[in-house]
Amino acid sequence: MGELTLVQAVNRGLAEAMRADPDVVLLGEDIGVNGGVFRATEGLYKEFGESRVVDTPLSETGIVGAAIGMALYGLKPVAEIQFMDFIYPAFDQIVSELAKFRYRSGGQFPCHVVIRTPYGGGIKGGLYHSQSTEAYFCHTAGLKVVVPSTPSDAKGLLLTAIHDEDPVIFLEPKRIYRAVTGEVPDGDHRVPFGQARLVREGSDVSLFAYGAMVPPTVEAAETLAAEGIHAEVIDPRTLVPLDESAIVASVEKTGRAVIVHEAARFCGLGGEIAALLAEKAFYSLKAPIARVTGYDTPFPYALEHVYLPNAEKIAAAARNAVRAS
Amino acid sequence: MGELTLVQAVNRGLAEAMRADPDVVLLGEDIGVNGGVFRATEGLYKEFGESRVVDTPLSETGIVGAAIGMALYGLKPVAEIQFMDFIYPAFDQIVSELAKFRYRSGGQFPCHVVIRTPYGGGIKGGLYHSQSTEAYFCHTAGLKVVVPSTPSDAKGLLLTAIHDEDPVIFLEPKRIYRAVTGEVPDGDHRVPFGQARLVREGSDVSLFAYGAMVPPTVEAAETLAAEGIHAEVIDPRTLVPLDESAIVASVEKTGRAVIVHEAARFCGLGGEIAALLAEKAFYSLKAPIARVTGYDTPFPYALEHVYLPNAEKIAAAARNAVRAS
Amino acid sequence: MASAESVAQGNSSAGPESSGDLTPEQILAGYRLMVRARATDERCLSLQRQGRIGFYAPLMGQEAAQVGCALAVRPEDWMFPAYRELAVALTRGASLRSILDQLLGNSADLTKGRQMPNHFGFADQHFVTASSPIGTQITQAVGTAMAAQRRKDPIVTVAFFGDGATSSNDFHAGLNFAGVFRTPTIFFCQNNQWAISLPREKQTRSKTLAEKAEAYGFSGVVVDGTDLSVVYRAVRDARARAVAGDGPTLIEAQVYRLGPHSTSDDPKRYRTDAEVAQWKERDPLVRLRGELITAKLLDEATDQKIWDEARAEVVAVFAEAEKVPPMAPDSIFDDVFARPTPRLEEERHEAAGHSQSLGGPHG
Amino acid sequence: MASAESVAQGNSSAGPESSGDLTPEQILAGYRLMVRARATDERCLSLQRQGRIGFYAPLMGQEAAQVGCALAVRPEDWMFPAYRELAVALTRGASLRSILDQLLGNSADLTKGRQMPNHFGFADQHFVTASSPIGTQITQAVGTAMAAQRRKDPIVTVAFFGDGATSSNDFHAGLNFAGVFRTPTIFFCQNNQWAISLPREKQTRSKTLAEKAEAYGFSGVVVDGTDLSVVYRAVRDARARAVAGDGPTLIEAQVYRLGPHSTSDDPKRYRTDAEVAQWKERDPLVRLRGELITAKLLDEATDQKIWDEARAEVVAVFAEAEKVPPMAPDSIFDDVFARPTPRLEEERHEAAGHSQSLGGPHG
Ligand SMILES: Cc1ncc(C[n+]2csc(CCOP(=O)(O)OP(=O)(O)O)c2C)c(N)n1
Ligand SMILES: Cc1ncc(C[n+]2csc(CCOP(=O)(O)OP(=O)(O)O)c2C)c(N)n1
Ligand SMILES: [Mg+2]
Ligand SMILES: [Mg+2]
Repeated sequence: MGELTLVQAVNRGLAEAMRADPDVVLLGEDIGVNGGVFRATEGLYKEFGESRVVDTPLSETGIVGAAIGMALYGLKPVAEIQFMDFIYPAFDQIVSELAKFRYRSGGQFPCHVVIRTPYGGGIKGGLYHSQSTEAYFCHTAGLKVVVPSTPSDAKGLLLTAIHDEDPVIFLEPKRIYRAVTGEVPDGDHRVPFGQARLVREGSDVSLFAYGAMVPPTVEAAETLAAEGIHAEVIDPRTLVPLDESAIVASVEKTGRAVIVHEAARFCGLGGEIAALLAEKAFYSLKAPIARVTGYDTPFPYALEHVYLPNAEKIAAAARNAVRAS
Repeated sequence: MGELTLVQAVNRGLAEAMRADPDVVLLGEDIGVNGGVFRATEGLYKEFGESRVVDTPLSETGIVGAAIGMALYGLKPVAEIQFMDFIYPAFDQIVSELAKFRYRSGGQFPCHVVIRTPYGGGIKGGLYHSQSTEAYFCHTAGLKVVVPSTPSDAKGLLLTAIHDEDPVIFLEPKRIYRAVTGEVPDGDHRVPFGQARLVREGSDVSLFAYGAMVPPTVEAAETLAAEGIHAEVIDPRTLVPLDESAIVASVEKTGRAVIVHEAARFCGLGGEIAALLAEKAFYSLKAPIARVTGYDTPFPYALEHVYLPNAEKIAAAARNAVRAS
Repeated sequence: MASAESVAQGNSSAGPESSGDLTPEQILAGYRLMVRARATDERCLSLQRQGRIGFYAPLMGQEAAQVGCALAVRPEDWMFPAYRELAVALTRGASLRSILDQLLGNSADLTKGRQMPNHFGFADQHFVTASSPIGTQITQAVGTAMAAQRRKDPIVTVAFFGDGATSSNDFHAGLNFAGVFRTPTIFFCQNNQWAISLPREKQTRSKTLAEKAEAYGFSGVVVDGTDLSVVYRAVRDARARAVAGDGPTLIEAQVYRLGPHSTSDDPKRYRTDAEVAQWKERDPLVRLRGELITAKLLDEATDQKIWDEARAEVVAVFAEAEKVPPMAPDSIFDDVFARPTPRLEEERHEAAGHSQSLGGPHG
Repeated sequence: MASAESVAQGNSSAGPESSGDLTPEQILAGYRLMVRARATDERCLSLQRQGRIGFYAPLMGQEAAQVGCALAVRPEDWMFPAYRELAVALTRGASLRSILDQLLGNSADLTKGRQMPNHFGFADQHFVTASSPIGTQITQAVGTAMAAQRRKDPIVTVAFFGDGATSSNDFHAGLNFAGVFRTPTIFFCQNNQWAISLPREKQTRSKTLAEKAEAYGFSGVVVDGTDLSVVYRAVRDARARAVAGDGPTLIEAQVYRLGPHSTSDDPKRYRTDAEVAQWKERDPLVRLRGELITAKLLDEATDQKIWDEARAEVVAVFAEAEKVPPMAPDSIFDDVFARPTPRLEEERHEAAGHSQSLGGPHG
């Protein structure tokens, strides 16, 4: 055990996976000599050399296409996309190829690639260094989508991803890369996919949040507690597969739901969770389902604090839900 | 007026827009000499020549990038992507550039491009000639997303798209390109964005469907009517902007909602509509909200009839909703 | 840009076996494969017209290029086809039955009825299941080559694609990665002069497609793709260089798509009969047949027998394949992931409730 | 691949004005622009360290290339910058104030505080607002050139990009379209030897970047990007060819990124001081200053004055810009569309309810 930041936990997870299995190889832009623009791959080039920590030309198409080819041959490639905002040149490879390889080949060619990429706002990154477009990937059948919110989960989910048999989009909340530290188990610590984390128990309202939205959601829950409102906070951790039963069970208990994400609201994951509840927890619902999300605008720069959900907005939505019934 | 198929109505709309405005230019693969693989641009190369009906090299990146450049200069480009399944090489240009140009330039560089593309299943096209991934575009702030379901709407919405000032993703339900015919007004017939079409009035349950899902939904409504269940059928026509008030108003009346689309369920537009209702029509809802959609698998070939929504599935969901309360 | 021969001469590292030419027996075997492919094409076009298969994209005109290439590589090499590589599959040893099962999407189809016809794949043959998006296999072939490099396996990967695909993103990324990492990859471009309705000269303004390799720091060669032996030699030499660590090669095999782009296409809309007639004179089967007869490796009667057998085989095998039942309806939920998620199991259950809609197409 | 000079000689269609060289006055004006850019760079790096701007990407080392290029085009031509083209903007006549407003994202910023520093744009100067994704401006520049062709406007478009961007999808698509449609486009590649930490030789294995143009059927030229006049001539000639209908040109201006990639980057992690020192000797400002002094167009005192004035200007203009209030909070809902949708109006209303969170960053 030891206290690590989230990005250090990612680094630790990569290093341990590489030590344990020579088939694990990394590829991406500036991940080798430079150690990654966020230092997630710091030290790995030195330890594992350029045949396992591959600095590629500036082409996300090439990175993901090559990673797929490696995976078909039996390696376990972990590709880094420098910012989630720059994943789109690889979008065709991801949605047309990676997501569908096992399916279209009738299981003959499974294709296990992990794509790591930092996502999200709050770092003054403007339109192109802040986006949260997890919904694109969640909507694409054949991809698993993972978002840790603690150092321990970062390592544990990453190791599960690397040992999985399916393609995994691994989204790292860069805003809290260094802002949170926590105990991280040594060794082969794995956090299973499809199991939500109960961050805080409560009986009055369920707050669902993941990634960098967990800290402000917890902050909101604390504010609410001081007012006598007991909010439950649930972090799904894996968006696909989603722990639907934990989500439904929580709302069966509380009767109220607030869903939080940074991504734009329209067709975001919040819509899916709300739909799920409106179908499966319908008779337990006591109040309209609220979403506290990024707005349906591109991500702004100077005014990102206006755009982003925060504890105040989350608490207000929760209060409304409680007052509504 | 005259009876046209849906694809003929598209062709008519393009021809009339081009006659009226020399700034309207078309570009895409096989749209010129060949008249488009679905014949949507039939005859236009002959009438307008190769400077206005541009056969491009095989690059969707190039098609949309070039269309953006044309639009910046003041032309009104209408790009064709041969199948929606092949739009992904252009995804970066669409979501990073086209959707954000006006915003990121503070309004200095509006970028009005129309991207037409046939979408959807039911034509034995398998994984790569059948997909409905409108949710990717709906989730992208800055894009308008349009799906006609009748010949008249096809022409009317296309003309509105070409005269709009914003980027428009214009999705053509290829399954009913020729399967439906209908009266299409001559001349500058425009159907406004953001106004749903009331396909059929009813008081017991609201069925929401667009594009090629409208015919089976109407069929379901007819079956239900024979059983004494009066289903209202609403076709939003434009997914962005979505006519939220028409959707909410219908469910305020009926108390029950079934949402139909071909796209995969998870994070599809159905989730957004359900979320909208769970927030804004909450107190009117009498039954869980149902979604009848494609499943969360890639699109199959031989068994596409298992995958696709049909009248039977839609009617069953509506019956359930009515019985539930 | 070097010619195939000049590149071949410059290559000192090719081992003895790889410098050998095709033996007469091999050429005759190649001819038989070409005939089987052509017989399959002819039959499938007619089956599609009869509505017995849903779609077909013929390769006629490209047989020598495909067979020549496939004969020059080894079983352990990996093939990354586009959707027209039927003769490559046959040459690799894929069974005609398996190919026809795929065209039907029946329950014997290795791809489980998931894809349109022509998109077959055979793991045993290292023949990767095709997809429709143009060019995507190119970067993948490079990635597999990088993996083989890492494992020190002396194999090559071959990416198959057309003239149109040279405009794709993956062509650019794939050749660039291959150049930078000197991967053992053969980029085998069948320039059949058309990308649906777009002629080669409107696809790109470079004089040849092969010269595009120079932009990535390696060589390209143009070969006559209607000549089995010429193609064989070019691929053989490219393979030898690749396994010797001398990097990738782009081979432009000049051929002609004698048929329509696919059964959905009407080439009369965009090209002249005269052009087609001109290229028909260079039909690779006619050419090779002539050479074999001249060289007394083949006589008219044997040739007739080869054709009759090939045609009979397709008819017989298709009749068998047609008897195979369809996939089970709920099989659409398999292979999305290694193991289905709870949601997929729920959807499987949901679908099972709609027995009527499972009955048949457009139910 | 032709050298700049040889291509220039081969060009018969350039009009008289475009064949003229820079006059001494123009060179001196160019030098002043280069000094202004450098002074801005120096100041902005320090402002970023002081936390007064959030980010900065310097151009130092690339001034001659940018000013030389921008002097050779006309006001009606369209510029498609990446994110380092500050000297192009200044040369086009963008005001320093407007540039600094953008770095601050204040309410005078033409891009309305929407983007990170360096991503400015000036419609009046036909200087398209930059975006971060590498290469995307390249196909757009080609599209604008196609539009100008259609309107028969005798203008050119210039796409600016780096060595790293030659690996992008848009480079491939853009140059291919330009070749096929013979668009009046200048592809101006500032090869500054690094793409963040990736050195030029690991970006691609071609000998030069310029030769990549051949793959698209047109010419590329390599020029010394530290020499204002050489760059000027190459662009002038490329422009003349383009407007004469002779198609596009790829120009590789060889320069060096003397500073870090951006204020987030530490180049010591990946390159040696010795390498930087070597290129510092070819600092374009030092070089031009020496030439001007030798030619007696400049003396030490005047030079000092130019520098002092430039530095004072940046300080003064930044002080003004810093006083400008921030954008109104609800401005984030503008310009998503030409007119806001009902949903956006609703969200605007919703946001207004959270007065506290509107108070300031990380509220
Ligand atoms: C990305 C993408 N865009 C468009 C298509 C539609 N399409 C299918 S085949 C084809 C032409 C391919 O030409 P070429 O690469 O020369 O191969 P050929 O068909 O001639 O063998 C096109 C445009 C596609 N499959 N993928
Ligand atoms: C598509 C994409 N991938 C990655 C990045 C991150 N990134 C920003 S600048 C850069 C290097 C660009 O190098 P080059 O084109 O040589 O331009 P330079 O910075 O040297 O001027 C990278 C990788 C990006 N902006 N866009
Ligand atoms: Mg072709
Ligand atoms: Mg560079």
